[in-house]
Amino acid sequence: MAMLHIVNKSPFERTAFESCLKHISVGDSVLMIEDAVVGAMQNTRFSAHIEQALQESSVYVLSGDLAARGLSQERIISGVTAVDYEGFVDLTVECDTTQSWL
Amino acid sequence: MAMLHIVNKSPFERTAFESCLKHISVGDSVLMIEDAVVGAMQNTRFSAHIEQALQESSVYVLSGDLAARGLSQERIISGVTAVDYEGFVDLTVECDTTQSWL
Amino acid sequence: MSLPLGAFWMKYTLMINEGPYQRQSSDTALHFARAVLAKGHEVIRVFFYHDGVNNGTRLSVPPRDDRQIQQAWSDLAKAHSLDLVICIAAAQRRGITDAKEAKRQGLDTDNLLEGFRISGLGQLIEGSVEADRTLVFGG
Amino acid sequence: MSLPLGAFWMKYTLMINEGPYQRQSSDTALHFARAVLAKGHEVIRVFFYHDGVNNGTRLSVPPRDDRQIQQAWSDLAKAHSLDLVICIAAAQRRGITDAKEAKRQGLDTDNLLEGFRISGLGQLIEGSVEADRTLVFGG
Amino acid sequence: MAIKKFMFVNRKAPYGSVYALESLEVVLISAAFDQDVSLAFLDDGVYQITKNQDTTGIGQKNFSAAYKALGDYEINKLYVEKESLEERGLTIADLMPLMWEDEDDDYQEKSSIYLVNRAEMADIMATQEVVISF
Amino acid sequence: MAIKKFMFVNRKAPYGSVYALESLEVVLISAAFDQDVSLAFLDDGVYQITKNQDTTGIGQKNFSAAYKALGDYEINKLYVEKESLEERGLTIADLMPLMWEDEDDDYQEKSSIYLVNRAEMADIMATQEVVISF
Repeated sequence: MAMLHIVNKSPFERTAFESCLKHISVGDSVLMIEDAVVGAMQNTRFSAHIEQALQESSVYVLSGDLAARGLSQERIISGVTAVDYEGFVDLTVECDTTQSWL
Repeated sequence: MAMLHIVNKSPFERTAFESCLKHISVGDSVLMIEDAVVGAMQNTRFSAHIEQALQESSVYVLSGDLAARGLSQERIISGVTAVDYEGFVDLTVECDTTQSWL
Repeated sequence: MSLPLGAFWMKYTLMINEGPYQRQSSDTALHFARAVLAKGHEVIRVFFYHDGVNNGTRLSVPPRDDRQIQQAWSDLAKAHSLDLVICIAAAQRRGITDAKEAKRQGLDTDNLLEGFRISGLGQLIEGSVEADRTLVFGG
Repeated sequence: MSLPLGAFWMKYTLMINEGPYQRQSSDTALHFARAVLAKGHEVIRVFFYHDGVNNGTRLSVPPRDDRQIQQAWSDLAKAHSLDLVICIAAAQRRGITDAKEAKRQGLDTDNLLEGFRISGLGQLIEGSVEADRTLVFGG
Repeated sequence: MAIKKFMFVNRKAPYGSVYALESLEVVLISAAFDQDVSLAFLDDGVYQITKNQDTTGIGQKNFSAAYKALGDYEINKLYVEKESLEERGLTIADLMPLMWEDEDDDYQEKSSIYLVNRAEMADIMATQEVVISF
Repeated sequence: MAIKKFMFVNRKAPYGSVYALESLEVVLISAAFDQDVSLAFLDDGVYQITKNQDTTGIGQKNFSAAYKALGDYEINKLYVEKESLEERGLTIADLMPLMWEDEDDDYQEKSSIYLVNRAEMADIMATQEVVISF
């Protein structure tokens, strides 16, 4: 059973993202959408948390939300994969369940 | 010019409260309302921040919101003053301006 | 209800950025407004912006044992001649409309509650200039 | 638009907890629903809870150069026979009502948009039991 | 109707937003559908089940007593996260006692609350089929 | 009408909520009232004025160009907090250049953006008469 954890809150504004990362199981996936995409960037106060999560899980970011906030895919953390809405749907198919961290 | 800083977000859920405390000037006042009242309690992950703020500013908590969440005034940080809505109004009279940290 | 010695009458403008029930902002603003009035101060304007415009619907029917937030604003406005202003741009996006606006937009009905009026953002700036204190209640 | 080899058709129930415009949840859910349908999966129910019920008003008139969120849901429902359910308890608090409910409550008008229906929370549980995937979009 | 493992995840304080109340309403409805229901209380969600809630000062309805009814509907798996309590200066003694009667064990009263650590909470989440969060 | 020192405080990212857009609308209106207007961008508010925003993927209107119009309305005090940028891995080079023409100085183009540290931001806040935050 793999779970897709969906985060939509900025890790700089809320603790939801950090709480999510403390509750993922090995093999789970994490997808950043909406304001959470700012967490995908390199060299931030939060990036070490993502780098650690990448060791035992897959991490994705919704490309449209990233672009909207003026953030370039070239500057996301190595290992984080950008997906579009169809990729988002595929992730929900591949994982058995989803949990939104609101 | 003294400012009343009004915080309505839990310091465990959002960073707004911490950001507020980093932007207060000597002699300002801070009032916790709504979900922010949980920040008034002793022995939490956040209480050291309040204790530090008390050194140069006054800190208040809205009593009705505290009671609603099952929190006793006996367990709030020493130096934090509980006020009701009329006390809230008095604070806005005593301070020259207000800023809400949403 | 008279002011304590040394205090003086204050004029307040309040801004409310969240709808009723979802977040506590509107409740808190109501309690605050009542306390302001009880102390003899004046509320010169309440400006409803963002989802705050949803406080102005007359179509809500909350459970009887719950508070009636929209009606409470309307009642307070009536009792104290408050000026409750709904931001027109925010209201248009969210589906709050008075009879005049509904007609202008070709809508088949309206839903604004008595005691509220629809106007522009200038009312917020003007209210803040005229008031001694401006407070923001938001989510 | 056919499914890749090895994939299979999925049934989705979506839950939306925020109103249009204020937060992005409803936008994201719309894009997600369209992508689900484009890939040939099925959306068996969209359940609007909390402020999400505000997606079901027909009285919104957003600026022409902005997106029309409420209408977009209605259009998507029409094109794909989606079942858009508004939670009755949440709707009552917030002032969203259909003609039948309005009559029952003694309201002078209604504001539900075509393509939505009002029902109870059981629809969410039932939808989640029947679906292969349940997703929550919230604020 | 199929029976699924439902988890309702509560992460927000009550009264500041409507999520706690409307979550409880969904949970109560779910009982009527005979599903396998668990509740998680973590982060600020632990404030939802504190003792002695008194809402007279804010004019909202105190709905905390309704959690006590969950046991009667056979909803008796309430997982509370230890770390969340500790960070907030709370202990299990600050929470309402929430009980259920085990009819297979001579109607003995048992606690519905399971205090779990973060790793255990993650494990419980991982076994769910539907996760509804507020 | 009296002239007051207004500060509009922007602390949230754009598009995830409507606050950035509706704040900008208030700011533009305030220009018509000849007030002494400042804007603060701190915390996630700094994302409101990043370069190269492209909203085609999310279907929302890209309103970032409207910040460039502020200078034409004599709104030219935009305070951006240094620490907020740094924590987010951003520098001033990631922000749009926002300019105004100084008619008292031969219409020279000058930057409206003032990069300030946290202590300076607190000092600027302390001098305001009306603070409207989103």
